[in-house]
Amino acid sequence: MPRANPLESRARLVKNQTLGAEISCLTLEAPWIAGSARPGQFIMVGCAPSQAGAPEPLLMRPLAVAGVEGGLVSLLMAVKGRGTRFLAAQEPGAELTLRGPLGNGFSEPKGPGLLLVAGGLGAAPLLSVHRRFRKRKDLKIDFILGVPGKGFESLVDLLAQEIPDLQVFSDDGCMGAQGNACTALPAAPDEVWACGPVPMYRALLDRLDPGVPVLVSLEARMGCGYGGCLGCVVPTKQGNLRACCEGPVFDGREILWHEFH
Amino acid sequence: MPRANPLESRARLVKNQTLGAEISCLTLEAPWIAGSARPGQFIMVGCAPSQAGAPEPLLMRPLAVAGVEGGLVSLLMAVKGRGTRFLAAQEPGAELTLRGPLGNGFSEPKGPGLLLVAGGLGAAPLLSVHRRFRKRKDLKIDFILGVPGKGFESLVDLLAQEIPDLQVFSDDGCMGAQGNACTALPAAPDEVWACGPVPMYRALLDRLDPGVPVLVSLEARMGCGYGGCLGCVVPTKQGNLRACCEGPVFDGREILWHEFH
Amino acid sequence: MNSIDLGTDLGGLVLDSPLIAASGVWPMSPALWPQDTLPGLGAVCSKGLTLEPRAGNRGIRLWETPCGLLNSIGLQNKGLSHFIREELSLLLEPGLPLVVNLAPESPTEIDRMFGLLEPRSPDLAAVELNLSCPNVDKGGMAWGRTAQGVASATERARRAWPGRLWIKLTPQAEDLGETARAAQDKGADAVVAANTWLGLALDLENRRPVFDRTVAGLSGPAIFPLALRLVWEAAGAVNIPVLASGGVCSWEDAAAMILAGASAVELGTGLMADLSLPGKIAQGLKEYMNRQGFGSLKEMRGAARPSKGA
Amino acid sequence: MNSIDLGTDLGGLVLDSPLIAASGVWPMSPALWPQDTLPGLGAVCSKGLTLEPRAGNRGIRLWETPCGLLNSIGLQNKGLSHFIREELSLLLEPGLPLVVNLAPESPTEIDRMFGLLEPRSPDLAAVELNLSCPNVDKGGMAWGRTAQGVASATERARRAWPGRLWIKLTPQAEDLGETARAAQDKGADAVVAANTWLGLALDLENRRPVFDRTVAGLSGPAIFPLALRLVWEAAGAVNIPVLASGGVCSWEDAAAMILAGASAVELGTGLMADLSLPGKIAQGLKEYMNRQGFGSLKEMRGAARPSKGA
Ligand SMILES: Cc1cc2nc3c(=O)[nH]c(=O)nc-3n(C[C@H](O)[C@H](O)[C@H](O)COP(=O)(O)OP(=O)(O)OC[C@H]3O[C@@H](n4cnc5c(N)ncnc54)[C@H](O)[C@@H]3O)c2cc1C
Ligand SMILES: Cc1cc2nc3c(=O)[nH]c(=O)nc-3n(C[C@H](O)[C@H](O)[C@H](O)COP(=O)(O)OP(=O)(O)OC[C@H]3O[C@@H](n4cnc5c(N)ncnc54)[C@H](O)[C@@H]3O)c2cc1C
Ligand SMILES: Cc1cc2nc3c(=O)[nH]c(=O)nc-3n(C[C@H](O)[C@H](O)[C@H](O)COP(=O)(O)O)c2cc1C
Ligand SMILES: Cc1cc2nc3c(=O)[nH]c(=O)nc-3n(C[C@H](O)[C@H](O)[C@H](O)COP(=O)(O)O)c2cc1C
Ligand code: FES
Ligand code: FES
Repeated sequence: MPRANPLESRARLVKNQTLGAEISCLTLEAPWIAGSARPGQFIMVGCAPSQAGAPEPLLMRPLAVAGVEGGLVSLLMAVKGRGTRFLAAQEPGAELTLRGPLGNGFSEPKGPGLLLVAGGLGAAPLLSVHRRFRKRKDLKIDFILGVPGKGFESLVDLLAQEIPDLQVFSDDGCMGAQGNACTALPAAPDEVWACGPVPMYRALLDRLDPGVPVLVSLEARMGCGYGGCLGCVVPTKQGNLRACCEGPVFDGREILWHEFH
Repeated sequence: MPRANPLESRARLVKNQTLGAEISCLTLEAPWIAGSARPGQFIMVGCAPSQAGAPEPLLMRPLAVAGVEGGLVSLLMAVKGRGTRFLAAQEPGAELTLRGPLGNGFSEPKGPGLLLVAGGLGAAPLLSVHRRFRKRKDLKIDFILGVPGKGFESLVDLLAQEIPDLQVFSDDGCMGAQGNACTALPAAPDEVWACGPVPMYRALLDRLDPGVPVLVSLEARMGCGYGGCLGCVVPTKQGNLRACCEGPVFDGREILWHEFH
Repeated sequence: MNSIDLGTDLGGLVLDSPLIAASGVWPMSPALWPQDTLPGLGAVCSKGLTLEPRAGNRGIRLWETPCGLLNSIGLQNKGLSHFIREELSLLLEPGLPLVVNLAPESPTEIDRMFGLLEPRSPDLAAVELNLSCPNVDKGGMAWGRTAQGVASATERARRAWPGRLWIKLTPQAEDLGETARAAQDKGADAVVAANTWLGLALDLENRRPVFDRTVAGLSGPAIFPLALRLVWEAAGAVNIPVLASGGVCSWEDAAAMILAGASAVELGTGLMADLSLPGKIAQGLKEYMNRQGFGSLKEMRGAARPSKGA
Repeated sequence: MNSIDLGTDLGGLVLDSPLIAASGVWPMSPALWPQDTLPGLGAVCSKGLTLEPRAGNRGIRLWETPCGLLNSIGLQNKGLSHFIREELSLLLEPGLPLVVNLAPESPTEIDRMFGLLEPRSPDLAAVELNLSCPNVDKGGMAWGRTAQGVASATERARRAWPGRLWIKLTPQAEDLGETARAAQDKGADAVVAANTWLGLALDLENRRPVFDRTVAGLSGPAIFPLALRLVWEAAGAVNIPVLASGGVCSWEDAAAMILAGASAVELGTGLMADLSLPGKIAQGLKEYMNRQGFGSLKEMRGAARPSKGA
């Protein structure tokens, strides 16, 4: 009755591509994840050097699956603190511990339209949505990406290559139009899936018609990733729910935003 | 009045040569150490990955200076636990933190004869003695090296290349003669400098005439390396003395061996 | 060597392995159990349960520290009745011995909670009475700090509960040996040494404590040497089995706990960092016991203590 | 920004920097002082001194743990008279304020030691009375565990000593706030929170404790969240200055200690791992203060406490 497959295993880093100073695209050989991950699911990545001894940093880092191809899994990662700095410094051939796939992920789009709204690295899970569903004839996907500005050029390029009609906004206008991901929302999208910072979600929910379904992918500090520690909970109308099990994708209108740290 | 030079600095690893599975020869660019280190002195080497965060492992590892050449310092290191494993895995170009030179080191040999007795990696400081004094015309240096056997071939080769009359003993007889460093001690050497495991020191002191001066280089767990923590003391007839300041080189007859752990 | 038996006898309760998933780190639904973790595990503990449902604490609940983890979960759970009705049978299905961790908030809650659980007592390996949670206002650590507090809570639980009763102690006790003895004197079947250590983290940018309740509980490898000392003290103070909890993340850590006198070893934060930890520890322990000539855990237990060792 | 002043006022004693080399990690002869460490340091503490010379403990004295260090030095020192005669003047020469750490073994030794030191009182920044060494049989931690013990030792010291008197507390106190208050009530000028945490290590191959005295004191980053909590408690309990000691190894750690209420920060194990730590912390603190708009350490001190903060 326990989960059928092993959750955790070592995986070889196949490629580590630098997208500007503070963003990396990691490609890992992890067939057990690639074979089953749904868009919006994530994995935990170990960031402690493998020399025996105490793991430091102790906790694995949650990162969204940005794409799968054959047995390969790709991640789009901002370099923030010591865990992501460690990962960004790894060279191809290095072995990392991966746990996953984790979380609920997005469901099937209802169609006929799907609007994806990404803020910064929130592009990662939405890219995997786009990659999965772009070929569906009965679905029209729009993708809006908002970025702060300088430093995000390569990320924007990477997405623009795959997504011809990508709409880009930047705070300073240096890429795409000036503004943010919510500057030019369509009047009445059929459905919105979003990933980005909390202020983006609030703006989104403010501006959209209350009837439009909005799914958001939330970031919370995680301990285990598999539903054991209750460290990752998000305040919702249904109570405190685990971002690693009941999430990270939630109905945006169910979140108690004023309680969300 | 404090020590004149900085003790600690980052140094670039220039070469990391594998001598069998469990021994490495590290060459580091550390002019401030190379310029002043005496044979028998040692350095402390940081073994924590440099990603910001808590240092783990916490303590630096003491390693004898095995040689200096220009601004380069070389170390001969057995891979034991997590610190030395980390060091052995570093690639040229890596930066390591070095502290030193530390300890008293050997004094000037009195001559005319000097017998060096090394057990295993105890060869490291004695190699630097040999390198320093081999050209002195008034000094006849003999070098006995005892090794356990398999795995030490490359170390023996490295020493034999530099020291034509090196006398090698191995426990199983697979290199040199069968026996250990004390198997064939000369009758009455003028002076003996030794570095190796404690049982070797005890055998040495047992077998040598009580009139022969014997200096030994001792290994003790170290915290600071600069005389602050008193973690490294060795029981001697003069009381507990710091291996990092009053040692690591001691008069072998002054050590209270039965109290030495 | 794989023939070495890791079975451990906890005062009549025999587990196949001394390794137990600690309270608060293991999903309450077997559908979520990572199968990586099962080989090597001898039992699992439930999340700390209260009489009434609890939403747990607000704000940040986890904070990483050097080799450690601060947590302030605050006993989020759906309440004991819901547990008995909806979760207990499911948790028993996989067949792993189940320990239920109870965190009453008052003396009368002790009576009521054990009363509710009593009919299921034959199904449970033990109840672990949590007198040590640092993250709640009522109950928890307040009891565990003094021998008197532990004595009164244990006595009350003992009267209400026919099954095995373990007392989970707190490192914040004035004297751990005393609290362990108090538990033993009042009829506990085992003590668990111990829960998390009270710590603090500050948010430098916002100049305030990271956690809503200011303090939080420290776990993980950082506390291992401290927890080992507590196990040493507890095992010196009582004759009932001592279970170790604190920072174990390698077979060496587990071996040290057993040599210090532990009959079983709980794995908490270590599991978060490595799902295959139980299997690795079991393997490492067997190899170690083989090298050292220990025929059983019983022989190994306490072997580093002066009374028993060389 | 480098104009930001890191000066701190410890009840009338003004130090250029709040960073102090903690007792027991700094050479007793300035000839051995690593100059890397001096920039940023506001004062240095002597090794713990006893009335009679002490050889210190036998056997292994240091043991590395996850992000931590266990030590059992056992107050090796040449005795207070030798210190006064041979070492004190040398230690004063470089001009850094000097704190003398005293570890009496009995009440009468308190009188005698402060008596011996009294003539030199004008030369010393303070005496740090060590009621917290875990590595000796007499004195040390035994006093520090209870408020009563701290009160009686402090009272006796206060009578004998005209200079500044700091009391170094132990984490093994039943209640740190109480011991801090006891020190304040009996006239201490400051408290130091705190010394090392009691831990244990076992030698698996030889099945015995690593340390001759079984237990040892844990220091280093592992204990930082615990030490920060103690500083928080102490600063909430007393009005006299609180000095922080425990696990500081970055400017962030030092900043957290000050935000929690510390007036100065001692660096122990952190120095062993990084000689340039004081300089790095000083720089990091200045940049932080600048970003946050703190004009002085005094403004910053305690700013994360509810009474003072936003
Ligand atoms: C479900 C999920 C998916 C994510 N997907 C991506 C992604 O695809 N690309 C990407 O760049 N980032 C993603 N993040 C954010 C990413 O996990 C953090 O940036 C990362 O953990 C920071 O670790 P660090 O060691 O660099 O920072 P540190 O500040 O050193 O981390 C300290 C601790 O805080 C946690 N933490 C810090 N920031 C965050 C955060 N924003 N969210 C969650 N935990 C945090 C860390 O995991 C760690 O436990 C995701 C987060 C979640 C929860
Ligand atoms: C003055 C001196 C010079 C030395 N020179 C050399 C040398 O040239 N080549 C060489 O191979 N080895 C040398 N050693 C021994 C070397 O320091 C240890 O092998 C090394 O510290 C082991 O570290 P680890 O992390 O691999 O092992 P771990 O077991 O993980 O180390 C844990 C802790 O114990 C300490 N430790 C473990 N073994 C020893 C030991 N034998 N001596 C001192 N501390 C120890 C470590 O420094 C560390 O603090 C020297 C030791 C000293 C004191
Ligand atoms: C996230 C988390 C939640 C916990 N919840 C509980 C709990 O509900 N009841 C309890 O008795 N202990 C709880 N604990 C304490 C653990 O069971 C364990 O005793 C402690 O963490 C020390 O062990 P470790 O270092 O192996 O984690 C929790 C610990 C963590 C980290
Ligand atoms: C090797 C060593 C020796 C110590 N000696 C003393 C001492 O003599 N007197 C004392 O009061 N504290 C002593 N301490 C405690 C430190 O001063 C400090 O309070 C403690 O280590 C915690 O701080 P840290 O984590 O910064 O090291 C010693 C600590 C270490 C590691
Ligand atoms: S991260 Fe542990 S329950 Fe979600
Ligand atoms: S290692 Fe600190 S005094 Fe020698």
